[in-house]
Amino acid sequence: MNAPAQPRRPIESGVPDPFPFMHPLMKKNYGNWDWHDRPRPGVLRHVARNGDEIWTVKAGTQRQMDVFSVRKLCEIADTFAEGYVRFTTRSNIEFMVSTQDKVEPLIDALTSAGFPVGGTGNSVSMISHTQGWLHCDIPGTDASGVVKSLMDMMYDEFIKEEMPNRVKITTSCCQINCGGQGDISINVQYTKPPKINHDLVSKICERPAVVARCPVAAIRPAMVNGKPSLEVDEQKCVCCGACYPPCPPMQINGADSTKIAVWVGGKHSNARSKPSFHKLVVANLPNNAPRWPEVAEVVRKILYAYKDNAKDWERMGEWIERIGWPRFFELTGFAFTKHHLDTWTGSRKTMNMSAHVHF
Amino acid sequence: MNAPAQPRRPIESGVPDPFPFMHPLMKKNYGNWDWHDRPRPGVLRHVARNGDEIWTVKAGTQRQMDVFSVRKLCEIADTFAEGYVRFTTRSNIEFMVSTQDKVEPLIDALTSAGFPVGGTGNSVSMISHTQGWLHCDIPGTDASGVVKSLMDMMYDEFIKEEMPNRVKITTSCCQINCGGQGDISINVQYTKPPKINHDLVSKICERPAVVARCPVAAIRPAMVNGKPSLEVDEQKCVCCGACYPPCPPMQINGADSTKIAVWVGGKHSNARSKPSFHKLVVANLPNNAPRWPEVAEVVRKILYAYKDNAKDWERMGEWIERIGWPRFFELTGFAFTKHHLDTWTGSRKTMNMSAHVHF
Amino acid sequence: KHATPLLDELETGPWPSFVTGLKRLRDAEDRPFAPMMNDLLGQLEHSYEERKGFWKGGTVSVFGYGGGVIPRFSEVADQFPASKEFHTLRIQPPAGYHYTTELLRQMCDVWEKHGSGLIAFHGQSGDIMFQGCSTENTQKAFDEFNEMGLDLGGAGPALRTSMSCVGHARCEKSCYDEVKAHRTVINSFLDEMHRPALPYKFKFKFSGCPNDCVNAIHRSDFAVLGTWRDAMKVNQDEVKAYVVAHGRKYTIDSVIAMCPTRALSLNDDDTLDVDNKSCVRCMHCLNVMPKALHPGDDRGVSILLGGKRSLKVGDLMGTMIIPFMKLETDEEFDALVEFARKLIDFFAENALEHERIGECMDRIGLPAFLEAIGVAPDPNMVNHPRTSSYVRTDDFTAEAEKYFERKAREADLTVAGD
Amino acid sequence: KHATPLLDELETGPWPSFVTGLKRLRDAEDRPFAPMMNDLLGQLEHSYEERKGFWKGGTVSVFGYGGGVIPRFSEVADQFPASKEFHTLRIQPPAGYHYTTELLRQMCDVWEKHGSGLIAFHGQSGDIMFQGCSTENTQKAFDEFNEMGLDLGGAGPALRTSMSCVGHARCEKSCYDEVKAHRTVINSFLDEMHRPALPYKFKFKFSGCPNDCVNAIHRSDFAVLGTWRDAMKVNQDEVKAYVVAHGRKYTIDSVIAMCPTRALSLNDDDTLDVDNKSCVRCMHCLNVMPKALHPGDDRGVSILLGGKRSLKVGDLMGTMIIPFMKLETDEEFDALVEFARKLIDFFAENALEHERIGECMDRIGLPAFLEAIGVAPDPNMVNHPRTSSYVRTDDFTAEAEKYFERKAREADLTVAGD
Ligand code: SRM
Ligand code: SRM
Ligand code: SRM
Ligand code: SRM
Ligand code: SF4
Ligand code: SF4
Ligand code: SF4
Ligand code: SF4
Ligand code: SF4
Ligand code: SF4
Ligand code: SF4
Ligand code: SF4
Repeated sequence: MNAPAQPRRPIESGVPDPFPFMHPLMKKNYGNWDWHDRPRPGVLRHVARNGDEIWTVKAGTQRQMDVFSVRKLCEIADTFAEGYVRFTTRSNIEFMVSTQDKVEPLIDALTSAGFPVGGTGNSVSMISHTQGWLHCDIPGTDASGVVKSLMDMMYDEFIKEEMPNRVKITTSCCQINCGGQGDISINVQYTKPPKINHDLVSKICERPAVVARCPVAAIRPAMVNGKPSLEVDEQKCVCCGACYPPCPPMQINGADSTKIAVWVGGKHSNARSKPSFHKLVVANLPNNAPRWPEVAEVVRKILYAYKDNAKDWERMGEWIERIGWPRFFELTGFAFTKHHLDTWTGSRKTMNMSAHVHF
Repeated sequence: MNAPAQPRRPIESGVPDPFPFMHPLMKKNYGNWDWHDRPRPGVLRHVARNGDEIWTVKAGTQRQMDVFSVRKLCEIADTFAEGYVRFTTRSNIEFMVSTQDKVEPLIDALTSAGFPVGGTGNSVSMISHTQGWLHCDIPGTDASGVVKSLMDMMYDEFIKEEMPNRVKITTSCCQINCGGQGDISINVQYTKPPKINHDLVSKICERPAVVARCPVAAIRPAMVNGKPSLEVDEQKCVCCGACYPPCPPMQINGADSTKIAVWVGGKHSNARSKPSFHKLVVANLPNNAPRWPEVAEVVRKILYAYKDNAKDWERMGEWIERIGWPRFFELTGFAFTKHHLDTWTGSRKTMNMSAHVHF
Repeated sequence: KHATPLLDELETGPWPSFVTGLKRLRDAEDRPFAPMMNDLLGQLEHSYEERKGFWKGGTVSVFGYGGGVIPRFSEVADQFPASKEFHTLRIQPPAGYHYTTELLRQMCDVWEKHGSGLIAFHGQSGDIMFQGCSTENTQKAFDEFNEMGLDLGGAGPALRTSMSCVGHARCEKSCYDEVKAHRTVINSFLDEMHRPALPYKFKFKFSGCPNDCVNAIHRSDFAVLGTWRDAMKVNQDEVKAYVVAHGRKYTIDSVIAMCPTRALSLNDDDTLDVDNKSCVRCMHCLNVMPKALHPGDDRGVSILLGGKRSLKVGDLMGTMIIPFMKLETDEEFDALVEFARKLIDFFAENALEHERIGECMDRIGLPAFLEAIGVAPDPNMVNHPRTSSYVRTDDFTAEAEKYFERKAREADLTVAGD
Repeated sequence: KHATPLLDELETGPWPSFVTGLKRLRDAEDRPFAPMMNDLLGQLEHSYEERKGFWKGGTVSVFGYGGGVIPRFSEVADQFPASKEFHTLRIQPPAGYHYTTELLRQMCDVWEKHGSGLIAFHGQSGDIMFQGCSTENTQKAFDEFNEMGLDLGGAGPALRTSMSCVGHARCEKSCYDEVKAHRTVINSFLDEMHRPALPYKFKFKFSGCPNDCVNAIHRSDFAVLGTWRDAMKVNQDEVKAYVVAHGRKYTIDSVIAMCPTRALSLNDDDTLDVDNKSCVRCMHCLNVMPKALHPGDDRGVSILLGGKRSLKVGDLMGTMIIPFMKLETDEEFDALVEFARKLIDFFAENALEHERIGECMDRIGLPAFLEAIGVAPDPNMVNHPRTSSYVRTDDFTAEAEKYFERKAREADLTVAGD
């Protein structure tokens, strides 16, 4: 590698202006939309105050895309749409067209190219996605693989709108939880304290930094075999894995430790109920690559219990609030254990301090 | 005093059986009541499954009663009722009669003897009551005096049923809060750390016990003037007064420290919303014996804001939840300050972590 | 007689005045307590002037008991010598606060003879408080009350006097026999009441339904509230009558929309559609329509543990620990007593000094607490399962197995019991 | 080519397969990235076998910037040498994720030349992630992107890439110009993004209304959500049409009874009665009836601070700190930037290392935090005022005076502004 003769100074242009890339009707009616409806799954019609209409066709992608897929989508956009697309918060792609007659051919083109049309309204949208074994330096599992397996299982629920309300699912490949909260969340859950590789600690870890990361002060500096290392109080350790990123010798991953937990009832919107965190349903599921069938089965049970029992507009957590957690565990067939009782800061406020009971 | 020759052994009889003292109709229909209504304020009619009816007339008392008042009530019970009474959770007295025609004469007798008839349904009932200067060893104010002053002010609301729902008020003469939670609570609130009488500490206090009582670990053993005493970290002290009962030299009471705070929205019932704690409205009100006019004025404002604005069946706290705290402070004219922001354990969960706002 | 200009101001206004009462006692010059009440008024006036209390504690008890009397000695006895001792006897009332005039008069008689003539119906914990007794007379007063069938209540680090609502005696909402529960439980542990030896106080309270007319959830360590498991009873004609009387919009806004779990819907023909699986037994709709709606037939109690006021950790409400327990047969009442005994034993052995059971639960955490008292985790105990991933779950599968076994056992039992 | 039997199983099923995509790249033998993608697939298959990741971090950046590249070096480079370096360039997309096919194709061109051919639209923080670049090519790829008008996003202890919802561009619920807010704010602090020097990461997110389509409350330190202060707009004819179409019972159960604050009532003539003072702008009724109901005219934003994921203290959501701020004129946008600057400065000066602003708020307490950033306490910041009496309130009256003065000033301002 030759050092560049004259290093180029970056142009600190920041967030690009989107107007040059925005569909002309969106630009024209920017801030002046009036209402919308969903003529069919995967299709939105937005009507502006002046009567202008824009039709959106939404399709699923694999997020981590090869350039060939991207070019394929561009080709479809140029041939059947009007050359403008956007991606959504959940890595779905939207094609905007100005007349209804362009909708069906576009749908056909997408479908035959293998991109499912759907993800609108009360469907199951694409799963929020993290890095996993493909790129992260600390992952317990592979996000893309889990997502692919689950989306295959829920394919019909993506292309239909038959859920009581939107279903927003997330995955995370370690407990840091870059994927965030979801109606259903599929996250790595470590089940054992880290095993310490003492030989490496002294070489590569800044010990005070690691000690500071532990949420329960379970890590102490210690001399092991005459070398400065660390030790973990296994009684205290809550197996969160927070010590691992700053200190890879705190080996948190392993077949007996890296398990998967499924959570429900996280919600971001402020509609009706306030935003909420997801709650534990099942832990200790096997990290069973390449298709995680046990995880898929748990998700399926939850999803269809919701589909069959919730009322319109109830999000997952709101449905459970109404019918009660006892009934949720009954309907889904999962066990309620001592691990479902919160023990973290503020847990007193999660207790039922009332005579409100569900039978 | 002569030592008794033969000390008498107590009969450990425990809780007395109430059936010998229960109105015959209540005994007869024990567990078999069907419904009730309130023909007028202060009067309840309960109807049994077999059609039996019992009429209850309810009247206010001063709770701390002289035997003459008690005998007067007995006289009324014997003459106008049927010789049976009960007291309620809030020190009101109930007379039970078996026919409607006994109701009016009983009301007249009570009223002319100075016992207000009311306190039923959606009225303001008697204030829960503690000991104060009359009997407690640690009081900041006199509960009975505060209660008398407030009940005078709210007399009309006791004998009428014009509130949106029941109003349950409590007082407490120190922060220990024997009076408990209420729709409105009038409690002593200390505003300064205790002043330590060092001469006395060494004589009468078990220092480790006092240190252990402090919720914020603000008390340290210390040597003062060569004698073992205590010292308080005034930055930490939350002025709760918990050190005072075990150690009277920790003088928490004083004109500049013993103030009164008014709280709202405590609720015990499980009706609609879960039970709740009361919330701070105003602190630092003067402890202005004998009639506490400033306190009465605050209570009056709150009470009538509620009366004028709440919907039927909304308890104080539920009304405020609906209209929002901003509007509550607006309607009552009180200030919202940094002291209204909770700082105690679990306070994070009292924050508004949503976009739900009231304007 | 001491001048009482400040207290006199508390004789104005329509509400019955305790000051007037105190003066009546002071002025009853033929009675033994008059001088004591004169000085009591003097000391109270002094408190009103100085805005300070002047009592201190001490030790007074009756023979054979360690608690139940609240001793008060005056700090200003030199100025007010006749009330230098002014103790309170806490006496347990009949469960549900039922009295005949005869019983009340007998009490007055005793208290005129040995006490101050001042009685409070009732203290916040549920005692009749006979307030104002000299050390000398304490035993005499107690002996006479005790002979009448009355007993001292609790004080200090002990089981405390309990309360139960009027319930079965006059309330259509009552879901169990409160009197029987109150008496059976408390009378099983009188030793803990009379000879204080617990880490701190321990209170039971009994409410017949979730309206909780004795404030059990906030104010007791062990709250027993009535509830039911099956469907509520609906009289659709009475529902329709209610809608006719109050209007549709009003009915919807104040019944349907106020149900906390949207378990109610008004049908287009003005009948009520109740989703009993979603109902949380809050009582609201039953309260609004007492003629139309009633608790179901499969009644029992819920038990919540750990309520208390603010010392040390801040206020705590009781936490739902036993969502449902039948309470009809004698065996079922025995089971309640046994559960109470388990709790008291746990408390005696595990709580720190001056720690209430709610604080103890918080300190050790709900999972450990449940394990210690042998109760299986139940989703009704929490608002929702954990939101924090900070927990070691390597035994999750084993714990889940326990749950499935338990459920299978319960299903069997249900079948067997049918 | 490495055998990938496990990954092959991810090519079955109807959902687009990332494995098929990776193989397309591997098989594009005319392209420079084919060998790298062969070894990448090999390493990934190895991960699937071992159920472990094999990447480690390091340091890679572009000239002039300290962040924006996520370096990845293989731990199994001996087996898979061609993908031994596999860094990600985080590139900020146009606000609102709008693209022309032309722009997308240009990006592909660059990435085929210098990178792996693998692109993610988008990362959870909102970046376009160009994944898989050697150390050598990182600068080259960036230079070309940068010339196209694109810039790197954030990484490390720095301001991060932001997101805004589609909003004004295509949504009737949008209450402010998200593009302008997003660009104005982020582009004011690019130094904090490109040269990481904050205690830890700091994220902004922009949603046009409380539906929060970019998850701002949970996932950003500084969440900006649209809202309105006046009455919502109601088209009663459309309401009636809705009731006709869906039925009364359905409308009541799914609109009226679902309003969180009982602000809605259905009149007997099927028009809607909205109590705007009780409405909390949750959006539910507007969502259900998009033709009938719309936000009011007096629009602006709410700001919530402190959302983050679970490290150290557990998950935090943003807390409402600015209930309302107008955001229409340039001055108002400047005021938003100034407030953001105040927050970033506060964060830079007061947060501990690796402490997010939400954790810092919790550590010092809301009162102290507000004082530090010069914001007056407002009841909209809390679910309810304090329930704990453990607080020193001797300056309560002085604090109340401040409130009354402020209110008087605001009233004056309102009058003056009218
Ligand atoms: C395109 C997108 C915004 C963007 O800039 O990319 C978007 C667009 C719309 N959202 Fe959203 N939301 C989008 C992500 C979200 C998210 C975030 C997420 O998916 O991670 C949320 C919060 C989810 C949560 O609460 O956990 C979100 C919560 C909502 C809600 C509230 C639903 C609820 O009842 O809780 C509405 C209201 C509604 O459903 O009518 C809404 C409504 C809408 C509307 C109807 C707004 C409008 O009038 O145009 C749009 C229809 C989209 C559709 O496909 O049905 N959008 N929306 C995002 C599409 C993501 C996807 O492909 O699935
Ligand atoms: C007599 C008494 C029980 C006793 O054993 O002494 C009692 C008796 C009744 N209560 Fe109560 N409650 C009594 C204290 C309470 C308390 C505790 C207290 O006052 O400290 C509460 C809890 C208060 C709280 O939530 O903070 C209480 C919360 C209720 C409620 C729930 C109200 C609500 O909407 O939150 C109902 C239901 C209702 O109003 O229909 C209720 C209903 C009733 C009914 C209608 C029950 C019935 O069907 O007979 C009784 C009518 C009484 C009346 O005067 O209107 N009772 N009730 C108590 C009278 C106290 C008093 O004199 O004011
Ligand atoms: C007399 C009474 C107030 C009244 O006028 O009604 C009362 C009076 C005292 N209470 Fe109480 N409490 C009384 C009911 C309560 C209640 C209400 C209840 O039981 O429903 C509570 C709240 C519930 C609870 O148990 O937490 C209550 C919570 C306290 C506490 C705080 C306990 C805590 O854990 O937070 C203390 C302080 C202590 O125990 O150290 C306390 C302490 C006291 C002491 C013993 C003060 C002391 O430490 O020296 C007071 C004696 C006053 C006296 O001279 O008689 N008192 N106290 C009530 C008892 C009368 C009775 O036996 O019927
Ligand atoms: C790439 C991405 C996941 C994805 O595939 O989309 C990601 C990947 C990583 N995140 Fe993240 N986070 C990503 C969005 C998030 C989000 C979501 C968001 O921004 O909306 C969160 C939750 C919100 C938040 O900020 O808390 C998130 C919370 C974290 C945390 C926990 C921070 C906390 O305070 O709790 C860490 C750990 C840390 O910072 O030490 C983390 C750390 C990481 C690191 C840097 C792991 C590490 O410490 O070495 C990951 C690098 C993976 C890689 O190889 O590229 N990531 N991370 C997302 C960024 C892409 C982008 O720039 O667009
Ligand atoms: S969730 Fe964990 S493993 Fe996955 S991308 Fe984020 S930091 Fe990496
Ligand atoms: S895994 Fe978490 S709790 Fe355990 S030692 Fe590491 S940082 Fe501490
Ligand atoms: S509230 Fe305080 S002062 Fe009043 S009786 Fe109870 S312990 Fe005594
Ligand atoms: S008043 Fe309360 S906080 Fe202050 S020293 Fe005493 S016990 Fe501690
Ligand atoms: S608690 Fe229930 S059963 Fe007891 S009196 Fe109150 S309403 Fe009746
Ligand atoms: S009792 Fe309460 S929860 Fe049950 S249906 Fe009636 S209002 Fe709803
Ligand atoms: S957040 Fe609101 S304004 Fe933005 S896209 Fe979603 S619904 Fe529309
Ligand atoms: S926006 Fe939400 S809070 Fe406001 S009226 Fe509609 S449903 Fe109720």
